[in-house]
Amino acid sequence: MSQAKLKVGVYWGASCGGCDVAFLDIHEKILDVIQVAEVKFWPCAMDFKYKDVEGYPDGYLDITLFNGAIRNSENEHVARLLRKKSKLMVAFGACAHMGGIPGLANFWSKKDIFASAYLESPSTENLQKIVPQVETKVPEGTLKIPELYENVRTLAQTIDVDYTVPGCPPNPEQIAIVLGAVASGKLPAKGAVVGASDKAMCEDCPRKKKELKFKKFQRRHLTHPDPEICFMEQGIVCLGAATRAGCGWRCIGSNMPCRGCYGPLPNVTDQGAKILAAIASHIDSEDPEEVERILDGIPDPAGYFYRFGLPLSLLHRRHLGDR
Amino acid sequence: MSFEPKIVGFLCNWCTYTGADLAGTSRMKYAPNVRVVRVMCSGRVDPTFVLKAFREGADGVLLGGCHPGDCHYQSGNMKTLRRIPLLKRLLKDMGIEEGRLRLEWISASEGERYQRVINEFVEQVRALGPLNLEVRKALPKKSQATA
Amino acid sequence: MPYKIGVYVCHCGTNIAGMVNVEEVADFARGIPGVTLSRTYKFMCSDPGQALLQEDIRKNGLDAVVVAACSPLMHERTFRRAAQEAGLNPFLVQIANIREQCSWVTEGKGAATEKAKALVAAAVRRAREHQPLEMRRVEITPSALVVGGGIAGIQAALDLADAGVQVVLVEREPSIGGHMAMFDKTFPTLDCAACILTPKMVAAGSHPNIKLMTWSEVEEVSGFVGNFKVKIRRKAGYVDHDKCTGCGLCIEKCPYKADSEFEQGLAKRKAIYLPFAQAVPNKPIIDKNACAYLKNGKCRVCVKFCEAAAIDFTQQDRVEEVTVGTIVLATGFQAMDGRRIPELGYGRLPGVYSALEFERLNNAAGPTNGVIQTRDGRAPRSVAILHCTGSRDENHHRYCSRVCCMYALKYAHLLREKLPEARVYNFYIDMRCFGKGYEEFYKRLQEEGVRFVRGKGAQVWGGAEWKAMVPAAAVPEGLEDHQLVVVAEDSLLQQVLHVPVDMVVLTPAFEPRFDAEEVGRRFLVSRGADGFFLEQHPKLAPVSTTNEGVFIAGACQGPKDIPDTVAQGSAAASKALSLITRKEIEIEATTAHVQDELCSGCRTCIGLCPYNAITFDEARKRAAVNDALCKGCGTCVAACPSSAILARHFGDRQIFSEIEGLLSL
Amino acid sequence: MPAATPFLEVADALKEYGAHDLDLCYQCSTCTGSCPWSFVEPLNIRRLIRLAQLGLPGYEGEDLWKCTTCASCQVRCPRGVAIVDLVRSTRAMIGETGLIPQSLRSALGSVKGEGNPWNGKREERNAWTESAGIPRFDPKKHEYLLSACCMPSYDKRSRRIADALWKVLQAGGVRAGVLGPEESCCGEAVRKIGDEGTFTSLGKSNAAAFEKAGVRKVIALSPHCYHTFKNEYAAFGVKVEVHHASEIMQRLIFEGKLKPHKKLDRTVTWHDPCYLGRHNDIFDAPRAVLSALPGVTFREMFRHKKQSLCCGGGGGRMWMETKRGERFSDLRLPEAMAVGASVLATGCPYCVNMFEDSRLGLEREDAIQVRDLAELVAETL
Repeated sequence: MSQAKLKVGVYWGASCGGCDVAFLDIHEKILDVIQVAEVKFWPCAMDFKYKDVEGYPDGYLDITLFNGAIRNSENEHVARLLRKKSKLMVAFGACAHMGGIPGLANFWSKKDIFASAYLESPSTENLQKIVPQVETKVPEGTLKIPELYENVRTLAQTIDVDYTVPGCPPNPEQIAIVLGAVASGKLPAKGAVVGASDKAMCEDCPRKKKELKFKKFQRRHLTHPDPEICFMEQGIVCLGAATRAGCGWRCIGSNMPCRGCYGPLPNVTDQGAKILAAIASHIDSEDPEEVERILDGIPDPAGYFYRFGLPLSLLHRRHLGDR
Repeated sequence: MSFEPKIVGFLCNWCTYTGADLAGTSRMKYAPNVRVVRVMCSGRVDPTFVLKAFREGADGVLLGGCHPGDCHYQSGNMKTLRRIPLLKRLLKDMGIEEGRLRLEWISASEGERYQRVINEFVEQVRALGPLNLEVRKALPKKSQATA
Repeated sequence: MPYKIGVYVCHCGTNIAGMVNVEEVADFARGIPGVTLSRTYKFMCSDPGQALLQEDIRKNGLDAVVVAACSPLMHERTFRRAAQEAGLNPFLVQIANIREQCSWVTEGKGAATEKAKALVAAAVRRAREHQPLEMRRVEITPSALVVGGGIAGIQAALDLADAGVQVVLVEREPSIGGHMAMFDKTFPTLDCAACILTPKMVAAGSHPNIKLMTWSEVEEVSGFVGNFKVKIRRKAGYVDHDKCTGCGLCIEKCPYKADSEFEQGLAKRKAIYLPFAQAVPNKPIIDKNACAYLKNGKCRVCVKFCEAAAIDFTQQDRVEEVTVGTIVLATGFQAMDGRRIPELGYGRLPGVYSALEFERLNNAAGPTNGVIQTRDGRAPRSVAILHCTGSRDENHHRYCSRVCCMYALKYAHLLREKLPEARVYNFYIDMRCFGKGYEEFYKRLQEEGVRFVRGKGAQVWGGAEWKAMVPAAAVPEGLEDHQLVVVAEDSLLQQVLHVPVDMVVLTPAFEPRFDAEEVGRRFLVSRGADGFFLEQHPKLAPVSTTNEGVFIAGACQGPKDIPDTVAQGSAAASKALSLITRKEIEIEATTAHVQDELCSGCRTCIGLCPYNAITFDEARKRAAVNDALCKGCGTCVAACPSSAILARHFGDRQIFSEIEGLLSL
Repeated sequence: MPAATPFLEVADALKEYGAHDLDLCYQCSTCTGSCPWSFVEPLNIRRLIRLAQLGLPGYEGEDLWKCTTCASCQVRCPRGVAIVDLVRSTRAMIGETGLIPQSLRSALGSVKGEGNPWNGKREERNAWTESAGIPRFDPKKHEYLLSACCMPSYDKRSRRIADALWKVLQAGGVRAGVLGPEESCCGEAVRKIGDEGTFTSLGKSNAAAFEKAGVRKVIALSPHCYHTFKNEYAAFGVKVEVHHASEIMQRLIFEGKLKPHKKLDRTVTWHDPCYLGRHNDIFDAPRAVLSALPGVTFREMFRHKKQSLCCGGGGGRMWMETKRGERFSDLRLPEAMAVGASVLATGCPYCVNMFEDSRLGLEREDAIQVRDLAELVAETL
């Protein structure tokens, strides 16, 4: 495969732009990338229009790296469009993979979010109580904006995805590796997670580990953890044991526990449930009341365990019931 | 027609499942809503199973194990005793009423207690109403079979 | 769907078919993907039922079968065996329990049939995920450990040793013999306890197949049925028993004394001592808390007189390791401390005795040479024996201690025999004389003139206290200060009695040993609500435990008398023997397995396994499950945050499929 | 004795009245043998239970009214039977047929009419607090409600206890106030006498008074009030934190807020009131207080803590005549003197009342003094 350069698309859905920045963080390796790839769509970095893509024949792009979750109708529309135009679709980064930080919106309803953003927040002055409408009639005609969905979805919950590159953001070094693999035609099986290990963060974690026992949970911002010792052994919940390695221990190296952005391990169905089981099994008490007292040290279990993965979790979102 | 809750029961082989057998042999009648998965020990019940059951449409989940101190595997049920409170907190955060998950210690000789717990729990879940998780509407069923 | 599954819906006569529409269930099953045939049959567990299943397996090449019938606890084995005979791996059989879980407990045919369908759907989906598994076998080390050298342990050790098994008998005290060695007579035959026990003690001490380890304690047990590795601490006794001839001169010359444990503190013994004359081994040890040399470096009289030069003050505790195939726990009981019922005056009033104290007081070799007398040397003219001291009592022990009624009768007899003038009262709730010759013994005691008062002794007061406390009218005539007053209601008379006596004997409840919890944990034996070791089944497996290869015998399992204890000692020996003679043993196939390619070495599973089956390989940074130790509970599987541990036959996929099936309709 | 036929409907009815454990009794006699009456004129409680189990006549006999509900039997019962509840429910059942002893009826009448069993006027209730300068409870100013029992309002000796307690609380800086005539008897004795109806109306009325005044914490002077508020008022929706005076005094001393300094130079023994000790397991607080008083030599009597001998005033016996020689309080004083005590201290106005009465029967009335714990503490300030 040494003929034409790979035609690459990069797009962002609901995301912070960090993944796009990660491309730039590969520094001089960008030269290797340009050897094999040619950017055909990257609205965040270069001037492209949706029109351009619509004009491409189906399957024109060799690969699209899609970052960001599916939050609104525009995200979904472009995802479907790019799927049609791309040979390979890669969910790139934690948001496309699992919903990511935007996925935390699934703890709320659209109504809650609008109320908070447009009506109730202290910095808002909105006397007419106007909230965004998909269609607004103005003298000049009808204005349309994308519709915000009730649920944040992952890319794979929306379209067919070929590969996933996890991380918030993915480790930049992995980008060149992924593109190199595509260029060389050495493709893993469809559905694979690439650019990450099949083992948990604990593999090769430099911190010392002896015996796990929780008599009390500590919150990171209220403690000074020993940088040599496993966070869990210091009573700080670290999601590393339930999270794929591959990030290069960026948080752990900065004395922050793993927050789980690389997502669940290959055999795991629900990352939060697994870290929950792992932690709770080691609570050092057999007295139900004491167990409850110890658990008070984890004030927001769902938010903590599903920080990056709520939309991917079995329950997908907070159940609103008949509210 | 009144709402008939669907409940999944995870029962340990040695105590609660055997207790349920005793209820059977003694011909004790109880509500048919609880369908049982037999596991060797309540300690085998991965919280994922509970979430999976809710995801698949269960309105309630029952866990049955040996009484503390009587675990066939010494202390498997102690792990359950620790996990369920945290799982309940997680479920609560996820908008699922705590009352939909129940952990009971029922020994092999407590057929009557099994009958009572089943009937009580079915009524408890019935009172909470159908769960109808949004996820079942929001996502196609198979969309996340793999991580 | 590559799978060919056969579904068999059992009528179980009318037990299932009477409530569940079995034909409808079978029709339903036919529609589930993967099911190639679906039948109903009257009795699946019958020979023709099994034959039907076997024929289908052979003829149709079934990949798995689902039997919708009774509880898997009833017939899973039956159908597994049938499948195996037909060439299908037994683990490819799945049972749907539509009898105990459905037909017997559901009202309404419609509801029962619907539930049965859901259970069958779940079983079929699960069966699709089943994997063939192999049972494995390990060799059994042909030796046994017996823990505890009371009559139960002695009996078990002798029975095993006589059958040619190498036995290690561990006893924490300096001599074997246990509680029985303290007794004077045994009920109801009134045999001399020592006369029937000492020959057995000597036999155990000299048996070529028994290695006796007294003054020793089991410290650690690892391994599993067939191959237990046991560390035993041999406490320093400062006498080299290989050199010691047991001449006793050291004891005679030793100038220091301490309270004798064996005599319940009613007599002294020397700092170098034998607990009692017939001790086995009949060689002394030195009590380091009483020995002047060990305490402050002065004396060494024993060294001077020991011609065999057996005294060795440099001796240290040492730990020996043995490997055995099976273990018999016979660690016995302890008596409740009478002080826990202050109303009865034990520990405060010198005239109140515990049962064991009274045994020693009675014993010809005891502190008074068998003369029954009070602490101030008077022959009691009247004695009250109070039953149920802490037994059958929610405040102490709910259970009946089973022997007190009988030994109380024995005491009454001994008192009447030795002190014919003495008045003897038994204060009881119910007389429980259930054994062979027991009721006859009760009648004999009535004939001997013992007074039985139906009513629990509620309070005991000193004579002097009583006089100071109650109105003059309530002081029995002639009550002396050193006497005691027992307050009890005679429920037959419906009248409160104030009974002046010279001596009160309590019958303290049997209790689990103070360290039963620790011992249970060490040997992985559960305890019941009463704290005694728990048998696997109260009726059908009375000496087995849930830890395979570990058996229990005697009063460590619950209060019992000597005949029952001996019977259990023999029973445990026979169970142990039948295990050992199998030479090898099948071990659980449904174990946990760490998948190396997924294990990150996070160590979450370490410390969770109740059987210590999970080890951590520091070099490879991986956890591993020892198949032979794993019992298949799955606790580690649930906890593994990487889902790297596979539960064979109870894997995530199998259970997920079952859940999906259950909720599919 | 004529033949009898079991009448199990009676047993069933008793259970409805609260005798839940009736059938658990296995007739071992420990209760009868542990009863303080067993020293003098025995009360055969076991037989009453037996008769009740079979519903035979006699369960409602005169003996039933001898029980002081002291719980000596209950703490020993090997089957854990709540014997005091059996007595209470038996009395309640026959109370409905009006078979309550004459002497108790006037106390009951007074409770019904005036909210106290002492034939005092309702409007005089807590009048003493005004002269003592005790403020009306105000939730904004006061942490505690001081509930001083009916007795200080109508009995001079008890008034001295209440005054002493107030002095102690003041010295310890406790912010407390009292209710006025809207407060009623807690109803403990009324319930034990068997008048459930009156108990319920007292409970509801006090619950309303607590609620209206905004009470969250209560200091009870009497163990009987303490017991009732703490264990029985939940039925009326009362959720208050209840402390006995001795617990408060212990805490004040422990925290250094109360500093007993005047020397007493007396040998003191402690009588555990049944409702403080056996019923509620408060044994250590009063002993800790006594040991903190300067100049006090503490001596324990034979019968103490769970074995303490009832004064004889509980369960309605306060209003019934007990013959001299049969009074437990008469036995108790010599017991105290036998250990060399010059002061018999206790923490219950009933006990003080009974002992003061017995003291008058002594050869030398001044051979021993009877004091409430609060009085002793007050003396050291």
